[in-house]
Amino acid sequence: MSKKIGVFVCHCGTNISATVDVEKVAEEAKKNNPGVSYTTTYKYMCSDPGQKLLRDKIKEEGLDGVVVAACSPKMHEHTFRNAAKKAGMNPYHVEISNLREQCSWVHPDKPTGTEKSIDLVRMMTEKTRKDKSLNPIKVPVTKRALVIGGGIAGIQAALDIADAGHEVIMVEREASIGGHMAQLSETFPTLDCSQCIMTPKMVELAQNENIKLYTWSEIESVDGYLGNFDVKIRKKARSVDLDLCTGCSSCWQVCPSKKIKSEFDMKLGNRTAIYIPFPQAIPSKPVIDREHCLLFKDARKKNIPPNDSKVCRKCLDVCPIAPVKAIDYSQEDEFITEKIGAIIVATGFKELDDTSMYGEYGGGKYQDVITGLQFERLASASGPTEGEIQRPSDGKLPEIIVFIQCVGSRDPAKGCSYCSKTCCMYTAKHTMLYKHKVHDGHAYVFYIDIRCAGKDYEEFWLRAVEEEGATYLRGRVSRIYKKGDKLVVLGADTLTGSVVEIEADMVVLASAMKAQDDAEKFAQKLSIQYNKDKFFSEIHPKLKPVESSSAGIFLAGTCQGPKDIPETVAQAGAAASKVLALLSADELEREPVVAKVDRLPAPIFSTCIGCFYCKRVCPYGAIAEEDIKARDGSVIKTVARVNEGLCQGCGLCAATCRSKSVELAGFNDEQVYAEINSVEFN
Amino acid sequence: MSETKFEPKIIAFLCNWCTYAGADLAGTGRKQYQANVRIIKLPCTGGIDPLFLIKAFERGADGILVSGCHPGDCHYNSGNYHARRRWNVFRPLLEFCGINPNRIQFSWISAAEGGKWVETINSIVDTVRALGPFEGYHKLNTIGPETSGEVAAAPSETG
Amino acid sequence: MTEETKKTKIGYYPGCAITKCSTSEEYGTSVLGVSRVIGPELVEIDDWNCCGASSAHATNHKLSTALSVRNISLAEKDGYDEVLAPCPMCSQRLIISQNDVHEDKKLREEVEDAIEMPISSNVKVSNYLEIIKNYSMDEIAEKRKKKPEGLKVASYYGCLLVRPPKILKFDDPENPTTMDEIVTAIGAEAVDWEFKTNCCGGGFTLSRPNVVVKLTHDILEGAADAGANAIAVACPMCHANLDMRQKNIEKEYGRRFNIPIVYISELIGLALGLKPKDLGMDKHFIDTDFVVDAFSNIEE
Amino acid sequence: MKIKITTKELKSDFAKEVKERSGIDVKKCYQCGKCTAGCPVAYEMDYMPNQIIRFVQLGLRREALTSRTIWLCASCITCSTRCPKEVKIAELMDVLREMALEEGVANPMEKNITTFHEAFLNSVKKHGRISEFWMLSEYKRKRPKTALQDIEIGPQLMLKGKLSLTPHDIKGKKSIKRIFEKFK
Ligand SMILES: Cc1cc2nc3c(=O)[nH]c(=O)nc-3n(C[C@H](O)[C@H](O)[C@H](O)COP(=O)(O)OP(=O)(O)OC[C@H]3O[C@@H](n4cnc5c(N)ncnc54)[C@H](O)[C@@H]3O)c2cc1C
Ligand SMILES: Cc1cc2nc3c(=O)[nH]c(=O)nc-3n(C[C@H](O)[C@H](O)[C@H](O)COP(=O)(O)OP(=O)(O)OC[C@H]3O[C@@H](n4cnc5c(N)ncnc54)[C@H](O)[C@@H]3O)c2cc1C
Ligand code: SF4
Ligand code: SF4
Ligand code: SF4
Ligand code: SF4
Ligand code: SF4
Ligand code: SF4
Ligand code: SF4
Ligand code: SF4
Repeated sequence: MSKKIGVFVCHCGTNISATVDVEKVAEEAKKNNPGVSYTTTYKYMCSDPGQKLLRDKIKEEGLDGVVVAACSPKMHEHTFRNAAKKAGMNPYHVEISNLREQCSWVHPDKPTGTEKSIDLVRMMTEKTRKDKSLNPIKVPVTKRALVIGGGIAGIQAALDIADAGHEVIMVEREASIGGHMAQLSETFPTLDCSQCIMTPKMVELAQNENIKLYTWSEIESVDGYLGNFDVKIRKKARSVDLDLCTGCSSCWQVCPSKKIKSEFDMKLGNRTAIYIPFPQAIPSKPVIDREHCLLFKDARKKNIPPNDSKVCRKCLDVCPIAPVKAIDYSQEDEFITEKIGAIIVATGFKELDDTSMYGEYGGGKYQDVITGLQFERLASASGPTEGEIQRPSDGKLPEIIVFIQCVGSRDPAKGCSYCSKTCCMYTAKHTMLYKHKVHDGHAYVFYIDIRCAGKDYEEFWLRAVEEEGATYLRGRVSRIYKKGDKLVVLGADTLTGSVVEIEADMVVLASAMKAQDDAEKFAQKLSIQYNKDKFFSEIHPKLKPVESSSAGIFLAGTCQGPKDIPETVAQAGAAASKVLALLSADELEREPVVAKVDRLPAPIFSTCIGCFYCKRVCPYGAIAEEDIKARDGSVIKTVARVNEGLCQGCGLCAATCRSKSVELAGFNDEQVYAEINSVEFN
Repeated sequence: MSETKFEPKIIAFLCNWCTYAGADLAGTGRKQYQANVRIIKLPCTGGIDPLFLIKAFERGADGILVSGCHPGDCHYNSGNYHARRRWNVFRPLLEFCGINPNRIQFSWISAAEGGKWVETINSIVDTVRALGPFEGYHKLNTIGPETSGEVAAAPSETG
Repeated sequence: MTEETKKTKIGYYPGCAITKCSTSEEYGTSVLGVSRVIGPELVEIDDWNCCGASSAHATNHKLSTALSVRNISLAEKDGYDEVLAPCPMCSQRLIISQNDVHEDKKLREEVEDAIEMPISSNVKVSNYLEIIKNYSMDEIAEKRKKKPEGLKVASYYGCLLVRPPKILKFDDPENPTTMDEIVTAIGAEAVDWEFKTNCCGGGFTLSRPNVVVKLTHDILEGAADAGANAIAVACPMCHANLDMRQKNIEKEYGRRFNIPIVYISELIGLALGLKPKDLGMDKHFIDTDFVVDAFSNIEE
Repeated sequence: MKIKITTKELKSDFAKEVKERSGIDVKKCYQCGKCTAGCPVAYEMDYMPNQIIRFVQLGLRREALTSRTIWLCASCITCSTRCPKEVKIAELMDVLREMALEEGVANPMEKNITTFHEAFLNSVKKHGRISEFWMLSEYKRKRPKTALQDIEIGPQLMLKGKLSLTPHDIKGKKSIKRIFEKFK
């Protein structure tokens, strides 16, 4: 019996109907196609009445196939399948013709667009004719979340999930959580001290019983799928036993290797070889930097196991823990596998700290030309100068300070076209912090545009100008050079049409927020997508802003793109709520788009010839070998079988199989050939 | 389309994650391009059976585009890599069948590359238009799988 | 590589300014003098013409392109695959023109028609610093006879050697170091300073001397304040502007620099023990005795 | 200055013409001012380099072509080298100068500069190479006001044997003439 198919053509207001003759499309769908028993057009198919229309007609007309000719299936395939389901139809008999993205929006000529639309509807009608009923696959959910990255985004997300009663594993690759926010002095737009609002959150996280924290650790691999990930974590050798260590600080006080540039202080201060990154670190237990530790250096040179080295060992000697010391030079990387239901990626950003590409600004060779984060450390009460704005070269208070915005951002010639979104605001903040500390000093800011479009943001930067007296000059700086102990800054003020030359004591570059150096590799490990600037991609910028392209993996914070703390925290909360929604169910329904190897009655059993090419190509190891046995237990033949839980529905196996024994549900050969055959060729 | 001017028909096999989304993006960005392409969406370019392409030619397509994610970006890790390998094997076969390889293009277009989609379509349409209609398809009848060209117009086919 | 180097024959395009009896003849004299000692062998391209310099490119792009490219085609005809144009105005014009005809097919056809020769894109045009760096650094170390004493040299590159960087592909446009390396190789002290690639006013010597006076003042001041007692150049225009304008500068700014401006080829020549006169050291406006005297110690 | 925009006015093809002649797309410039900031001659100019680009963006042909700026540009290429949007400003100045000469609107205040270029090219045209002495003579003759300027330098050059009175003609003078005729 032939299917009774209904075709619903959407106007999308006028988005479609302006350049596609929707009435004609509906009419043609019926013509020469007796299988199509009902057609109509409607203004907004996705609206409530539109969906009701679909439900009603399925029932009234007794339809067993539906084509909605509307927008991209990425928008509303789900909507319409759901509607059909409510009307008692198997949802996989609904197909979408993409008239909006593929015709009306891209082909302005109405006859052309209409003709193509007619084709697209026919293709989907024919596919629908071959559609089979499919039932969602149910998979159990591991009720445990993984949060990767312990900046403010990760911390917020982890706390939200843990507070709702679910287990969280947090993996942070540095020795402490905190990320960039821990480095900031005071934060816009309220100028509250970053440590004061950050530290309590870090402590809360450490004390939360639902959260298991792995610092100095990285993700080795992620396998499995939504609800059932297997995550392998590499615990890098810390050389300190976290269970034994009490954080008494004796070791780092005696360590003789003291002149190592502190990463936390953006190289403006020093640290020891055994160290905690900053006083409020969580956990407040040290790590040995093996590259700089004298003992490890010696061991490397002599090519002996570290424990055999006799050099230094001061930290071990002083460690009060007994009988076994908390320090262990022989520690090695450890691997742990955790079962995980959902993942939040919160790996943050990297400040453009290598300014060597800016030869015109000294290419990184002037000590007193610093980056935004370096300024944060200078201004921070816990920083290397205890909050005094001293210039790095000689400790002098800068009387004239110049800020340059958009360094490394909005500069395609240097390989970066986007706006970093935070630097207009943090530069305004810097001028204020500077004025609060150097009362007689003067701050000049070179800018191209001021982009302060948040709540109370405009008011904030105007305060910098009107109350704190910062002078804003509209123009990019072309050159910085040294003259005696001054830095001559050559800029422009395009508003007066003049060149501006300032003899400054210090220059701060508002350098760009970039994706992490390893972002690309990391994304590939997780099979998530990223944009040209290596920031991770959400599925839809407006409607799915925290969902990555891989089911069950969500994005939070600056790993997705430049943003400030308020936006980061909001996004982290959103990601957490998505994870909670997933973890609240015992079972998840998965799209039944999976492969299946045929099974036939004896004596054939299956057309599969057991070559297992499919097994070789399957990226998910979803194909197993199955013995078909006779009653007496002897093996008649060994054939392939797909594990539905693991199969992700890529179709590689089906395309590879020579005996055509595997098919991919929803995209089987019949369906694809139906589409090909239905195209009207001239 | 008018009788006088040759307008090629091109079938595009796209992966769901990258290029289909890239084509959507071209739409969202209202980027205009030539209307000669009919898209068939599959989960992954790795799932394209070479016989699909033969079938399309046999049915009268003048050109074919196969487009998926960039290397390393495949939603299924390695699908596009397999697609490329399969294509390498398949190419000589095409030439053997007398199909000008310029009638088939392979490309990588990500979900972010609406502009590249437009360029690719315009370029393949122009190329194929210059090559003229593909008339070798009747020779292919012996090669393709056994689906008759009449299916589209045969509504009695059971579902 | 020494034997090889000597055999390397490179087309020599002197350009108008540095030929005999021209304003910068000492540059040409010293370049040739030095090459006779440390190679590579330079052979003048037959019947070369003026590249048109800034006057052509500033007013007529096609004319400028044709005048420049004609010389490259001549070099190709003479069988060279590399040409040295010691004057950076010339080398820059030649390279840019070569690039332009390469990128623009129509222009290429027009120019080929005008010069009545095919255009080759195989000839590499090099500036003097590149030639020394690529062929003669070992030779300098080997054949150095005199070691200068107390000579602190600021290497001044000007605009034309390094810009536009994407086309010339020579050194760092903001902080080049090739000339400094050569200065160090002959045993003088290379002064680190800030004005290596600032503009000296170039072709405005006659038409806009006021501009030249200001720009050269800033450069001389930068060198002097960085502790240099000589400035090395590899450009006739830079040389002319810095050497001839010091009097005007004194009048305008009241500061007397009296810094000798020497061609890098002259410095190499002095280190090799060539006679100052043969290098044209007597042809400068600012007295060069100080520099010549610095080279009075025989090495080892 | 007042810029008037009506449907009739400002349908200028100036930017398009510039693009066709030089390949430079001034739309790319976002007016950051970096070109101006680094320009060694900006202090002498009547309009800043970024303003010249703005003129082209807005189709203000007269303002751009009659400016003194285009003549004062020393072709140092600092601007193009540092432009974040890779706009070739120095090369744009070349095109504008060329257009100004073609249209006969070069700013008379910078006649020294245009005359110098003229004298220079005349010498090339005549001999195939520059004859510095004769080029200088032509320049000084045409710009008598400059005659006394640098009066001490010429004789000093002569004295050092650096200024030859006899021009050097190349063999292929005809070929040079052909080039000049083709690209007038
Ligand atoms: C100079 C400057 C000043 C600023 N001032 C303000 C301000 O005043 N107000 C404001 O609202 N915003 C400000 N910001 C922005 C603010 O810093 C960010 O919005 C915020 O820090 C982003 O947090 P995050 O968690 O997304 O990223 P991050 O803070 O970068 O945290 C990411 C964490 O992930 C870890 N990680 C990275 N990769 C991996 C991996 N592969 N495996 C495991 N862990 C990993 C990192 O070690 C880090 O701990 C400023 C930014 C800068 C540069
Ligand atoms: C001209 C314009 C163009 C825009 N274009 C874009 C664009 O292209 N892209 C983009 O991303 N954004 C755009 N925006 C912004 C976008 O419109 C908003 O971000 C978005 O609509 C905000 O959604 P909302 O739900 O917060 O508020 P609203 O859309 O205002 O919804 C609030 C709802 O609450 C109801 N309501 C109010 N008070 C009460 C009450 N007391 N009790 C019960 N119900 C109540 C209202 O009736 C309304 O339905 C545009 C905005 C404007 C003004
Ligand atoms: S279904 Fe799609 S095309 Fe129709 S109104 Fe909704 S958004 Fe527009
Ligand atoms: S001395 Fe021992 S207990 Fe104290 S911080 Fe160091 S490792 Fe920990
Ligand atoms: S062994 Fe010595 S150098 Fe190494 S961390 Fe311990 S105290 Fe520091
Ligand atoms: S936020 Fe402001 S300073 Fe930062 S890149 Fe954007 S415009 Fe430039
Ligand atoms: S490729 Fe096909 S025949 Fe071979 S094992 Fe897999 S299902 Fe069986
Ligand atoms: S469709 Fe086939 S190859 Fe792809 S995941 Fe499933 S079983 Fe593996
Ligand atoms: S530097 Fe470039 S972008 Fe900036 S104003 Fe000049 S031309 Fe425009
Ligand atoms: S090329 Fe001209 S406009 Fe550009 S910086 Fe140099 S002098 Fe100024």
